[in-house]
Amino acid sequence: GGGGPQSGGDSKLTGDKIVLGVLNDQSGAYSELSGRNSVKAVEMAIADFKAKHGDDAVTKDITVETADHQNKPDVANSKAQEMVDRKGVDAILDVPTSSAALKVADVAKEKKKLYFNIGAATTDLTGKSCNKYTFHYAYDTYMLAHGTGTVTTEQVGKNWYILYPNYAFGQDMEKSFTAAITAAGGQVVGKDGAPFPNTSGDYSSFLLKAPTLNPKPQVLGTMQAGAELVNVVKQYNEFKLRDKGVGLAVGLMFITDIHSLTPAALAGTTYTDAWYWNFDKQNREWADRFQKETGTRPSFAHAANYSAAMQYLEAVQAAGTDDADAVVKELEGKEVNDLFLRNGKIRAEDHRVVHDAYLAQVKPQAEVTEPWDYVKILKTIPAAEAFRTPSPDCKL
Amino acid sequence: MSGFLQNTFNGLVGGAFYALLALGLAVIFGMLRVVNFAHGAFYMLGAFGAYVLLAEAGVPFWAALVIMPLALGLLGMVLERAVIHRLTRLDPLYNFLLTFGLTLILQDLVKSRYGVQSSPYATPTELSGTVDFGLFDFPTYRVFILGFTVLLCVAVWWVLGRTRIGMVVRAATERPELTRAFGIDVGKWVTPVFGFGIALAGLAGVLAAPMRAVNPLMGADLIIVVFAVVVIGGLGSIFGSVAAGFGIGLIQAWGEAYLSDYPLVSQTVVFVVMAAVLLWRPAGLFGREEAPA
Amino acid sequence: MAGQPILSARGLTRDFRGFRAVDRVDLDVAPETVHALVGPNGAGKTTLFNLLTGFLPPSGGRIELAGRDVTGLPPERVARLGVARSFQITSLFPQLGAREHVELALQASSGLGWRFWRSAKLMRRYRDRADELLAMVGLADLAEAPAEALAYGRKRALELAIALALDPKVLLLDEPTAGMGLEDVDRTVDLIATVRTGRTVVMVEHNMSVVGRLADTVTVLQAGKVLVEGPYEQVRADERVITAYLGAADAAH
Amino acid sequence: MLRIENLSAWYGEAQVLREVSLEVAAGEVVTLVGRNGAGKSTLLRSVMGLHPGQRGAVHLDGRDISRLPAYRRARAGLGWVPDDRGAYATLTVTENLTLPPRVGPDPWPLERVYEAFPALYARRDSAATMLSGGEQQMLALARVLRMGARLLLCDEPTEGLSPLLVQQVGDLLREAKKHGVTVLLVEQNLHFATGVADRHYLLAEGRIAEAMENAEVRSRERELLAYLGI
Amino acid sequence: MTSAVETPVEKPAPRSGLLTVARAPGWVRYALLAVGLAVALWLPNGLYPAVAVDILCWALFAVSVDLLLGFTGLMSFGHAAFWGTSAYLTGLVAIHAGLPFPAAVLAGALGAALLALPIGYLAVKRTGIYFAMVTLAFAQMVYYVANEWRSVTQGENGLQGVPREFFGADLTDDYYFYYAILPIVLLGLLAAWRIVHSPFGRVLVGIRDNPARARALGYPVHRYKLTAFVLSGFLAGLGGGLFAVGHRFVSLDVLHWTTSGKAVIVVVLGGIGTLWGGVLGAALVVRLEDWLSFSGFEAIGLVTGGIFVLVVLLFRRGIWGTVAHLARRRAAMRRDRSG
Ligand SMILES: Nc1ncnc2c1ncn2[C@@H]1O[C@H](COP(=O)(O)OP(=O)(O)OP(=O)(O)O)[C@@H](O)[C@H]1O
Ligand SMILES: Nc1ncnc2c1ncn2[C@@H]1O[C@H](COP(=O)(O)OP(=O)(O)OP(=O)(O)O)[C@@H](O)[C@H]1O
Ligand SMILES: [Mg+2]
Ligand SMILES: [Mg+2]
Repeated sequence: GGGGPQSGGDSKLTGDKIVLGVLNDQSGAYSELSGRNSVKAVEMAIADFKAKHGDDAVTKDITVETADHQNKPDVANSKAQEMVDRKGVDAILDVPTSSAALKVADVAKEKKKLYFNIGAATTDLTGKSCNKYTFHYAYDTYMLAHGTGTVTTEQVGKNWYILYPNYAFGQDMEKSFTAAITAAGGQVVGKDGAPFPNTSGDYSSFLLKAPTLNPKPQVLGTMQAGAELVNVVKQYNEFKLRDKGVGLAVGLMFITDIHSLTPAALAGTTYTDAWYWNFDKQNREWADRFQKETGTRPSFAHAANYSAAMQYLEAVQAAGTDDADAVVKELEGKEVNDLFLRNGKIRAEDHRVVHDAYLAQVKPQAEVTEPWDYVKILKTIPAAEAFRTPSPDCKL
Repeated sequence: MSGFLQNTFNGLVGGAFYALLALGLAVIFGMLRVVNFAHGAFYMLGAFGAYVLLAEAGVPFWAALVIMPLALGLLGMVLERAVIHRLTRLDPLYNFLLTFGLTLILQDLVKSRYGVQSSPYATPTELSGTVDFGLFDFPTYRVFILGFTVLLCVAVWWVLGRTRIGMVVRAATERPELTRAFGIDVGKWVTPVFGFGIALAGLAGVLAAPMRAVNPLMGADLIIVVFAVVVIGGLGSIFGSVAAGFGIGLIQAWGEAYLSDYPLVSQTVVFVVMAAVLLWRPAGLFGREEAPA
Repeated sequence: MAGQPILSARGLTRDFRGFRAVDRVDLDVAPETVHALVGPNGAGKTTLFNLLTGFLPPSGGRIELAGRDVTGLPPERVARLGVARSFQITSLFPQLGAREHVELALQASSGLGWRFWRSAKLMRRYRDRADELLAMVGLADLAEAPAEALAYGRKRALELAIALALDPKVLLLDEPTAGMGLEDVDRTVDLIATVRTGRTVVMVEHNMSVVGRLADTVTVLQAGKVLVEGPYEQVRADERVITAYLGAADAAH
Repeated sequence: MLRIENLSAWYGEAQVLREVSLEVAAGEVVTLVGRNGAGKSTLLRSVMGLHPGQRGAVHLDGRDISRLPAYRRARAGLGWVPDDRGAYATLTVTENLTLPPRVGPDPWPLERVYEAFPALYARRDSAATMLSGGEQQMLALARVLRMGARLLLCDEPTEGLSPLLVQQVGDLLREAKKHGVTVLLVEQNLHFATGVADRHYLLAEGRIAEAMENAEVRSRERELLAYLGI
Repeated sequence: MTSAVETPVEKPAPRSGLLTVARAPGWVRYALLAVGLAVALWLPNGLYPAVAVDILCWALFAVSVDLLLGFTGLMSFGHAAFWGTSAYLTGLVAIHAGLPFPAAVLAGALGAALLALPIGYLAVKRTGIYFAMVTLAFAQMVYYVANEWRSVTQGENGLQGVPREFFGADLTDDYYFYYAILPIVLLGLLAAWRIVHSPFGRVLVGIRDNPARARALGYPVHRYKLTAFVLSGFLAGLGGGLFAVGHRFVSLDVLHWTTSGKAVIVVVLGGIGTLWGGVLGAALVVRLEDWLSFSGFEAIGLVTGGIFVLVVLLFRRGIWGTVAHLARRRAAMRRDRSG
């Protein structure tokens, strides 16, 4: 046959079942912070949903499909299409890496299937590339920059030197940070775009330059991510910049990064987090369950996947159908409080899901009392402030 | 001025890694006519091994600096015996392909065991300070890397170029059958040389561990730059590879420091230099005329 | 030695990292003659060949082919100007058959080699001529054999066939009879005697009886320089040639 | 000293040597003549242990060496002058000479080698493949003399040499013989062969067709030349 | 200096010999052709159409690599440069000029061929393993340029929304798109076949086996190699352009060195110097990757790397090469018995 989904007849649900598709990186740079454990998180959500609604549930048959997109947009593209066409997926979840995320947004729009992006940071998902079926769930560059930039300027130092990887994400972060810093009364005394990808892994020329700037920066803001972040931090310590009076703020950091660098290497560093497992009792309890399932502590991406799956199922339940347009209508404007979304709201204008965010600081090694409990939360940034206002670029 | 000197110093340190990797590549190539694509993967294994030793057995940096090259050298020897060896009579391209496949395998093995996250590795405390050079100060660890690498390169160059061992090994690899007919047990030599080249890559990896992110992909893109370096220096030439390694390190560091508005420059400068060398001296700056391949 | 030389060198020099292999050689090859180059091993004969055929660029001096300056031209250009050569150390296409070698050589001058949009069947037009040439050098029954399976002497013969296929004005042969059995030597000498009509042949040869039977002019090189030049009988008797090259006791060989 | 029994050799499916048996006594110079492709080089390679597809026995000093790897055979005193001269591109002339270990009681010192071959001395620091064809031939011969091999397997050592040098090679071989070196020589040049050898074997189509004393060859030279040229 | 490189100094005989041009009897060839065509026509009915489209594109890519590797003796480890450049060009032309997709693909392929000119000019100065490294390095340079030239390529976000314009026809369904590109792909394969079996192809084989000899015959070796390189670049570009339209999108991955490596795996698996082996290899590798990514098996590199190692160690002729070899052996045996 010529492809295309088969219709399930008169049932309200196509094929009388719901299929959730987790499409993410299961072998590359983001596999630990999300990866296959996000599939576990989604399975937990299904179990909880069934436990909660019992026989009232829309259908008994709720399953999860998953695929590895290897952080490659072309793979993401074909996997997303295959998920919809061949596996009957009703909603796609996660999709880290901005390029892949944007590509899948196209697929969602074309195939009219829901798409909850969790892993990607680009604000384009709620800007010029937004569409009716795409929801941006967990975080974005604005949230990261705004929180860290504002609070660090107020509390640590006004003069910044910004080092960013010279590509869309990095440039985006640099602009957002600069805006946040200036708005908070600070100034950026220097900024440099480092090559991306940086094959040599060397940042020494930038790090050597930082303390010699005039006026001398009090904060080095690094926008590097993943392995590049690790390189910057290692070399930051090697050149003893903290001793020279230059503190460190990080644009994008995951708990897994702290784990690999060790808290000792990062003590005192500030960054913005979307969710923290040891923040309160509710988080902690869920984190304990999660650890039983997976053997590790959850990152915010795991919690967000759980939450997104749950919200989708609730919406289908409420709409009584898995018809995408009906579910979208159900979701738009909804206000939520759950494990992940605190004071959450699914904005109808641009499908940005807003919620409280947190300014976190890495504890000194001495204060780390249990594995993975690496940070203290300095401040909760209220949902209304944490995210940008809907962009005029977005026309759903 | 002090800024310039600092950047120069940094370039040499960065170049030291290129030089060590290029040296291993050149040694293996010179002796076996094998271009070892997996060299970057062994560099990664060196760094990773150091991390695993530290994290799981508490073995410190200094011990790792000895253990890892030895262990990897041994692994290299096993590999040579088990697979590389079978291809010696064939076009060297087959070994290039084989080691390419090996690279994918090694990377994925490490990845599936330890994940892709970077692993922590601290600078050894003895070297964690800075050295005061009057005009500027510089991390002790970097000074150590530079001194250590230069010494090592000189030693290797001397052994291969000036001693009987070097001579036998060169002969054995150029025409193994003939050399056997002259009473030399060729098999005895090839394997250790391969192991030695791999050990050099492992050594570079251990040296990199405290400075750079330790993860399964750390050698993947690096190796391509190193290929360009050896093309520039002349693959057959030990001296050329090392010199080109330091040279490219310097050019990159200067480019990064003074042309930081043009990141493309520092990324591609090595390839531009390579193109120029190909135009001007196809055999590489220090290369002999190409052995007919 | 009438007329203008077809191939001439003036002050031709070649250095290898400070070692001078060919040293200001002046050479004039008269058209339609057989010109032999002899000299002790290492005198620079092969190097001179490489210079004349463009395989090595000279360090100094000038080469003219029929009055035209060809100094520094790449080998394929020199070849297409009508200079064919054989190699001292056999150089063939190991996996191609003997006939395919000759066909490839016959095709070289036609420009057919660029037709990537035409069928290779076009090359069949050369088959008859190729078989003829193979028969001439005694390889008729080995036309299909891949070159790598030929014994050394056969390879030398194939070299010759290829060179002839180019139908050159000037044929440069580097030790055409080396490694051949006696009968093959005779056959080769006869062959060269046949093909020389209308051609110029320059050859390097250690076998003095071959030189004696074929050469009109003999140039003796020593240490990169021209030692003596003249007709065979005269050169043979030259005191300097005997000490430097022939040796006092050399008999009929 | 060398005894070959029923040696057969193949290239793939093609049989090149057919049950060859021959003997070389200590101190003798024996030539192997035959037309192109008769299998002469293959025979020498088989004796050296370099030819994979072979069957039969090779005895050196009464000891069966047919199972030894090539390098052990060399150590037992075999010296090979290959037909392609076997010069190393990555080694200088001096290194080419000093590479092989000494394997016999009377290895030539380097000085003596250079005295005998001044042309090599002049090029001592060049890569060996940069030498002219003839110089490479000298190098190959000089190399086995320096090893002090007791039995030389020379594959057309005069090919491409100038007449003067051919005489010198003849002198060298005679000189070597005087010192008790045994030689198995492959030659096309009958004239040269009779000048140095004691006995001759004629190899035709992979078989020993005839064995002759030197005097016999001289007297039958014309006939043999014709035979070789068939 | 260039000419000195090929001075006929002591040259060891080539040590392996990649295969020579294979010849099968006529009826076998026609039968194979018929089967091949039938499979090509049926493919999207048996496979997910998007996967089938990928197979077609990769088949062209593999054949272009084999044209160099198998028939000119040059292993390009940087062919992603042409595949990818064409993908970007095709995408840009399709987006900005709104041309029908075959025209955009043609433009992309021509662009790739143009890029092959300078890269080839430099690369053919070296042979063997050096050639592989040089092409690899240049391809990496192209990758960096595309990466930095964000205003045009959209950097790592990729070029989104490449249209499948074809005179208003609706080709959004991959099933129909497959049949739309099939003729183009077949034309490309036919071109490769013609090149290999042309007088030009014969010269290439000669050059592959002994460049110095070829020069002495009067063949300008560098120019022949360069021509082959450019032709190969064009074919790779054809595949890359179709790939871009097929995915309606271009990402930096099309230029990454792993893409070049994958192309070589495909060829080696199919059989070096067999041409059609590349098509077979493409089908297998693309299908396998598709299957793996849904299988939950995380270490894809382990599988592709493993294939590489196994093929190189045990199976050097590749699939097509092995089959052809066995067939030839049997034919020879039968001839022996009857003769
Ligand atoms: N590598 C090979 N593959 C197949 N056949 C070969 C090979 N080498 C040699 N032969 C064949 O083996 C036979 C003997 O070859 P060999 O080299 O021993 O002869 P030869 O007597 O030394 O001849 P020549 O005087 O030309 O050196 C020849 O017919 C040749 O064609
Ligand atoms: N590529 C090279 N590099 C360095 N030296 C070289 C090179 N080619 C030749 N020579 C040297 O130049 C000299 C002349 O060599 P050539 O090959 O021309 O000698 P020839 O006269 O042909 O000798 P033969 O009769 O032995 O073949 C030799 O001493 C040789 O070592
Ligand atoms: Mg010569
Ligand atoms: Mg022989």
